[in-house]
Amino acid sequence: MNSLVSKFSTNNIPKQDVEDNEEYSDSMWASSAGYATNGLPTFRLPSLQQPTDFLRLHTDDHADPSCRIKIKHGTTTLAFRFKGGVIVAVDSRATAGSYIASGTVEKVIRINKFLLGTMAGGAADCQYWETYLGIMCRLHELRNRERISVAAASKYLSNLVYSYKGMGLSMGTMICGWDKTGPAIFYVDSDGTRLKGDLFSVGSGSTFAYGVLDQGYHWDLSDEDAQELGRRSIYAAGHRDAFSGNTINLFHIKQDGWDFIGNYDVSKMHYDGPGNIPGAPGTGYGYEVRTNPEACVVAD
Amino acid sequence: MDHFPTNWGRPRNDLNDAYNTYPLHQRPYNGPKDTFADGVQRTQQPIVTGTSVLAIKYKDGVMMAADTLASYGSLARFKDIQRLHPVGSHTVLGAGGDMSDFQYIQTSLDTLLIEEEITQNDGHSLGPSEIHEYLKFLMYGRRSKFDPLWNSIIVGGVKDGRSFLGYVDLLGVTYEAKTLATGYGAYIAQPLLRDAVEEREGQENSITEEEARKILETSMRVLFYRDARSLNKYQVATITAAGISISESQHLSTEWSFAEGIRGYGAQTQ
Amino acid sequence: MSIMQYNGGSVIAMKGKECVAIASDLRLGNQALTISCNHEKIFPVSDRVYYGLAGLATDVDTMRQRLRYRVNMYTIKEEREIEPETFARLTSSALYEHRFGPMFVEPVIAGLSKTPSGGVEPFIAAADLIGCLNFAKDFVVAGTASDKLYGVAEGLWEPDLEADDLFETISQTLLNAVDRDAYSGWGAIVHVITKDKVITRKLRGRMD
Amino acid sequence: MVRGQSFDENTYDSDNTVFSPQGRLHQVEYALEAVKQGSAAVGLRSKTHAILLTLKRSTGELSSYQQKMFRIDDHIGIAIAGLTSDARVLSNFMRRQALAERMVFNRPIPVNRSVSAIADKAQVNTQEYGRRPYGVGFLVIGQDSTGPHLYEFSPSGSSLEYVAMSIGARSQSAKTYLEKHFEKFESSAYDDPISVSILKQFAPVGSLEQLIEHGLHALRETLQQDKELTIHNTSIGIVGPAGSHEVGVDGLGSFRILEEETVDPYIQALPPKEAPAGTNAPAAAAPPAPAGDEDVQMAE
Amino acid sequence: MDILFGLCGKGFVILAGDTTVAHSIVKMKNDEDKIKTLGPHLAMAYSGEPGDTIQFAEYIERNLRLDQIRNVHERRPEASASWIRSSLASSLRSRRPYSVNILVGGFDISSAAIVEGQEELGGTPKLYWLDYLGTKVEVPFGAHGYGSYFALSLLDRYHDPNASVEEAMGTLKRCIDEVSKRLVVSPSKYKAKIIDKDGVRDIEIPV
Amino acid sequence: MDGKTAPQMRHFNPYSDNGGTILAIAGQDFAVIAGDTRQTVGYEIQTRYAPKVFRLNDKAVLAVNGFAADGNMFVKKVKQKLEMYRHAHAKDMPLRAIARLIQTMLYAQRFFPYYVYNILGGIEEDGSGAVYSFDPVGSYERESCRAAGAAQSLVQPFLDNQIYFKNQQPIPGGPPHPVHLPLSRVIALVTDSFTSATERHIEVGDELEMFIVLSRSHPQQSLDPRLNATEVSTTASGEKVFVIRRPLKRD
Repeated sequence: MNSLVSKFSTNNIPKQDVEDNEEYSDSMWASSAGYATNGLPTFRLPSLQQPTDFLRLHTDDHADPSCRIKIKHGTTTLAFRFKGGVIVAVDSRATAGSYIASGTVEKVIRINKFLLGTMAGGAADCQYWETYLGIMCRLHELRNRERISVAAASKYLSNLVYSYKGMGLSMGTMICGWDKTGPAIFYVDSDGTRLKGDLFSVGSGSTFAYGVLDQGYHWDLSDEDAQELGRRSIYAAGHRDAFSGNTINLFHIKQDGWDFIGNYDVSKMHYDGPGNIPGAPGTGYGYEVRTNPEACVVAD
Repeated sequence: MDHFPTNWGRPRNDLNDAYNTYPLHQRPYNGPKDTFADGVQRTQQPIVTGTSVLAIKYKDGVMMAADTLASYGSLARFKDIQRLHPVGSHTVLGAGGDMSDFQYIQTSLDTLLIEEEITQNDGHSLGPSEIHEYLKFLMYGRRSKFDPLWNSIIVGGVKDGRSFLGYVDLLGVTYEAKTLATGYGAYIAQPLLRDAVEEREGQENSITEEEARKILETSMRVLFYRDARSLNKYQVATITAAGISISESQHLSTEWSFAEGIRGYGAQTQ
Repeated sequence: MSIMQYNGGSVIAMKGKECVAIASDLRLGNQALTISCNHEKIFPVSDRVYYGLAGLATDVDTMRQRLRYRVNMYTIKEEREIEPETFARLTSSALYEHRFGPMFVEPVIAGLSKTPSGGVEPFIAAADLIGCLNFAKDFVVAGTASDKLYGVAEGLWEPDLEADDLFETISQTLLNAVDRDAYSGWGAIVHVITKDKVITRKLRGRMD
Repeated sequence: MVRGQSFDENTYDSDNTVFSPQGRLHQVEYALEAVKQGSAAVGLRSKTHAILLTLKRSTGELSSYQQKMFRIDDHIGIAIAGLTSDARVLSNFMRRQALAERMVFNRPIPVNRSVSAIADKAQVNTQEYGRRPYGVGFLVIGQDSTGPHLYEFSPSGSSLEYVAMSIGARSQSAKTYLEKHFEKFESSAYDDPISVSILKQFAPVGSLEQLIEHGLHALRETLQQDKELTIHNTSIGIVGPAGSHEVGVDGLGSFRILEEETVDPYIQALPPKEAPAGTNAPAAAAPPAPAGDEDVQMAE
Repeated sequence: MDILFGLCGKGFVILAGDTTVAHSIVKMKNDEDKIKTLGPHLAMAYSGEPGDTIQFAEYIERNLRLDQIRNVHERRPEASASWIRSSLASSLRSRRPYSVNILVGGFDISSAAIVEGQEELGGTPKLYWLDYLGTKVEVPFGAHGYGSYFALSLLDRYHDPNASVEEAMGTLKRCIDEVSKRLVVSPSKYKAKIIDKDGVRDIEIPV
Repeated sequence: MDGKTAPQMRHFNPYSDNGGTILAIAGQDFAVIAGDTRQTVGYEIQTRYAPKVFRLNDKAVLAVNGFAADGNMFVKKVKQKLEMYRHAHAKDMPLRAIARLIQTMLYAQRFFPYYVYNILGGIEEDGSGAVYSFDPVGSYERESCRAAGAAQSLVQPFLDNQIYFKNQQPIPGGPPHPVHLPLSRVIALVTDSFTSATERHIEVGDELEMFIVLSRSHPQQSLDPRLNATEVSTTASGEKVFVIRRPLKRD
């Protein structure tokens, strides 16, 4: 803007006194009106020598419950590859401290028809960056006239979050999909780790999920058995881990893209099981329900 | 990274992460650095401070009171500082907290007023609510830069037949109310002020100037009895449609003879 | 992580019309890990006095043993059943004995007091971990879900509920409150104490 | 070119920082011509209302009518004549100023300051080397604590307040009409603006219809012989309390644009065109309209 | 890093523990038995702070032995577990508390514990989970240490309270395999004891 | 600086907590967004009337809770962006777009977060009522009801029970639980929730401010006069927005 005009326009607040106000830049007036971004988005840092220490001081820390800013955390997620594609299963609980902030979180982020990302860690970090990844994958398609590979997409995400390493991002995700090479899973986290693999589980309930998953997993599972294994493993985590549970969301990725198999209430799984579907045991998953059904007579 | 998401993404700190698997005690910080950070002094604590300001809405407008003391720690350093400051012809500020920051605010407001009322001179003038909004913008902007103006300020005034009474502090927190008190006064005087006003729920406008003055005087006296950083000399500002008047500093009449009878307080030491 | 949250668990008691109800969840946890879903926290003192202990499970056990001892001594000495209020006072003083190294439990007491006319009067009380008693006219809560319990109970409770309605109210209150608390839940148990009998039911609560 | 074509004068055409020997800035004057190429806009102000009336043109059978009126804020609107693209830049500037005023002072920007801000901006372009004056003129209406206002802004950097004004093609005819009739709607002299602050002190609202009728009369004067005002080519902008034909106007009488069917009652109420005997005379004095009957478009 | 498992089957209870003793990054020994026999039908597996574990285990062992000598009869598992719990609980508020986590497995042979129709079992298997705070809970299966984070969900899925010894050992094997697969520094060897109506004895873990 | 040194600027904490509670419930063709008006810091009641719920346009209402200065500034900035959108597109921004806008605005402050919990309520383009809830750094989800702020843990389980019928079995053979509650019931529940929260939480009270947004498809386009509601919508043809104010306990 012209210096003379700005000097004599009414808005003459000393620059050191106001927040950097990006609203007034001309680019904000395009049809996007300022909420679409080109290139990397920018973030405001506290103007301190160690911005990361600031974040530690004020956002929630399991070691320090007095921190005010409680960021929602997601918890048990799993994905595995087998002959029939990829199974992705997640719970739906978000906790802030001991409070269950939500039981309906969508922890599978649909990047596009062939790519799914899971959410563990900071809910906002996962949502934001995986949405952003969706934009980038679409751009890749437009530029190259072919779908992005799972490897490339996950590498893109990994590079993105690695550039913020040490700043406090919290994300542990599995990028799952089907590309020219077939089904693929990549684990990507905010440390910058990126791992290709057949079977991953991420989150506080992951150990419980592994316990069931490892025992039931082999490459030649039928589609139904694989879905059941995913469902049963998330239930196991929901039951034993205080920070996982509520409902299970189950996805199956095949050659023609992902299918949403269903949403299952963990508590219903405990008492009644998934019902009359192939691969299911026909009874509830609960230990007591399984071993001693008549002792479980209860009132409502 | 462990499998507890609550631990993730925290800047690593070996004091907190007992099971840190990655033995780097201090990661190099690669973010933007402020080269001159060491050379910049920001207000990290107030130095010369003023104590409470009280204000109340009444029939004709707004009345505000503050004592004239600026303390340096526990030292009663300046005993004739005016903490009530007129801004234009409709507004008065009363400030507690760091006095040098307050003087900076005064200067910047005066500059604004010169631009607004003298340069433009077009029949538009800034009223108390505009000044309040401006201060909120200013104070919030400074807190967001970690360079706060260490004050709590009451803005009172009358414009276009409407009286306004608002608060803004170093964090940019604002609110409006019929009675306001900052600092120690929020605990000691605010209940007295609310008592006086809320008992007339729905007819606050019936408080006369005399009554308002009386309420403030009582509150100032109680504050003087109880606030060790206060002084028995105070000023009262009245802002009405007719304009602003800030009184000369006046003495509070106080009664200390009862202290004689209190053990450990007056002459009786045991 | 507060020591009061280490094992999780919550207790609530409510007054009704000539009846009281006391209920708790059934979880025993080790922080986030659930160890057992069958861990009762409510114990009878007599046919018309029950109490629940929320807090650190080891102290719940220890406290339970100490109270049983004291109640037995009282019964032997006084040759009569202990009244709920007396039991509340007894609990309070037992807790205060550990003022400077407290037992990490918060008791909730529910019972029916005998009135001079021969009728019964519902009684509930709760205390903090060093024995500050709180006699309420409506309901008392303790444990990791206490804030949630307060919110739901405040919305659902009404005075003078009959035993059936009181059962429904306390059940709904407890189940919905613990469903929002990570450290409580995994089933629940309710005791409704009426003049004639104590009705005990396990509830089918969420198991996650 | 309208101005003289002699070699001497052309010497001073190329640069706006050079005066001609006659003391003229030719580039600035040419810019004023650009305003006259645009279709007409008329503005009127009473004690209670300020209104704008514009004639929309379609650039061809295939295109829609061009937008001639812009909302700046709740209390300010503008009508333009000249280069639409220049108008967009300036109106965005005004919008930004209005937003900044609300951000910093939480008040609607005083109308005169909004206008002088763009006038200052325009003036810079008449003085600095390498710049081009804006090729657009505005009529600005607005209301603030000093009541309703009408301003004209021109590319020369001047801004003046009017009771009634017209800009654009054949605007002289409208001006002539307005000069004749302004006393009928401007019911009293505008000498004490500060005392007028609360809307209900104003004259009866009924005069809005009357004001619009005068405006339409004036606008009709700018029409070519064979054209008539229709609901498709006429739009009306208003600030001030709701008129009897209006619904859903907020209590403050915020700026609104009437178009299509909402204009209908006013057009219906307009008496048919008089015989073009005497009234046509002033129009002849106006510079001849350009051959193309369009607003000037910037080349891409 | 100790790992303990315990599970009840039809007429028996199995306790298992790893055999590693580690100091810092060194494995000091890899054939340590972390299960102590406390009586004819009672054993406990323990883990925790080195030093505390063995001291506390021997204290319990001797005292229960003394108790049996005094009273001739062995205590029922419930009573023994309760006494172990109260020892831990009173130690908790002492100057230097024991840091020991325990699984107590016992076989209750008292007449009250013989289930009608299942007299041939000779009693009821009992398993108690105790932690260093003195928390005690009776469980059908239990685990201590990092292993519990993998094994509990597995046992929820595979454990059968009516299992035969072979089936139960198969389930135990699953737990051990899972821990070997997933735990960063997993122990290589385990020892197991079975307690049934015939007493306490070692049992071979299938390879 | 080594890892053990405390963070810089320990004297100045740029945040405080101003208490209060907000709540929003979506119906089939309406949304109710409410908040109390008390503003506190610690045990001090700063004012009895500081609004936390703001009309953004005729179909969107935003409630903010947490640190008041951040909240007010955030609302102002959202309003600015909506104004820009209106300038650019000559229409109000649809609700789901506002939700995404709020996410990106919050996330832009990921490393210096706004200490605010937002709940956005209003009417979607398809005429349905919607509630979006946000955490301080912008994760969000669409829900039917949500409480946030000081008394969230008191109010939310009550709503789970009363809105979602959690833990309630429908009477065998009787009708199933309704998916959407009628407006009158929702208003009653909101009022009850705040009365309860006021009773048990010191930071809640003084006054209840309740915004109601009615979709154009709602059978009634006005509210029961006994509710004493004030209409604040700006156009006659769009969605209707009303405000209801109720006193709460002031102790």
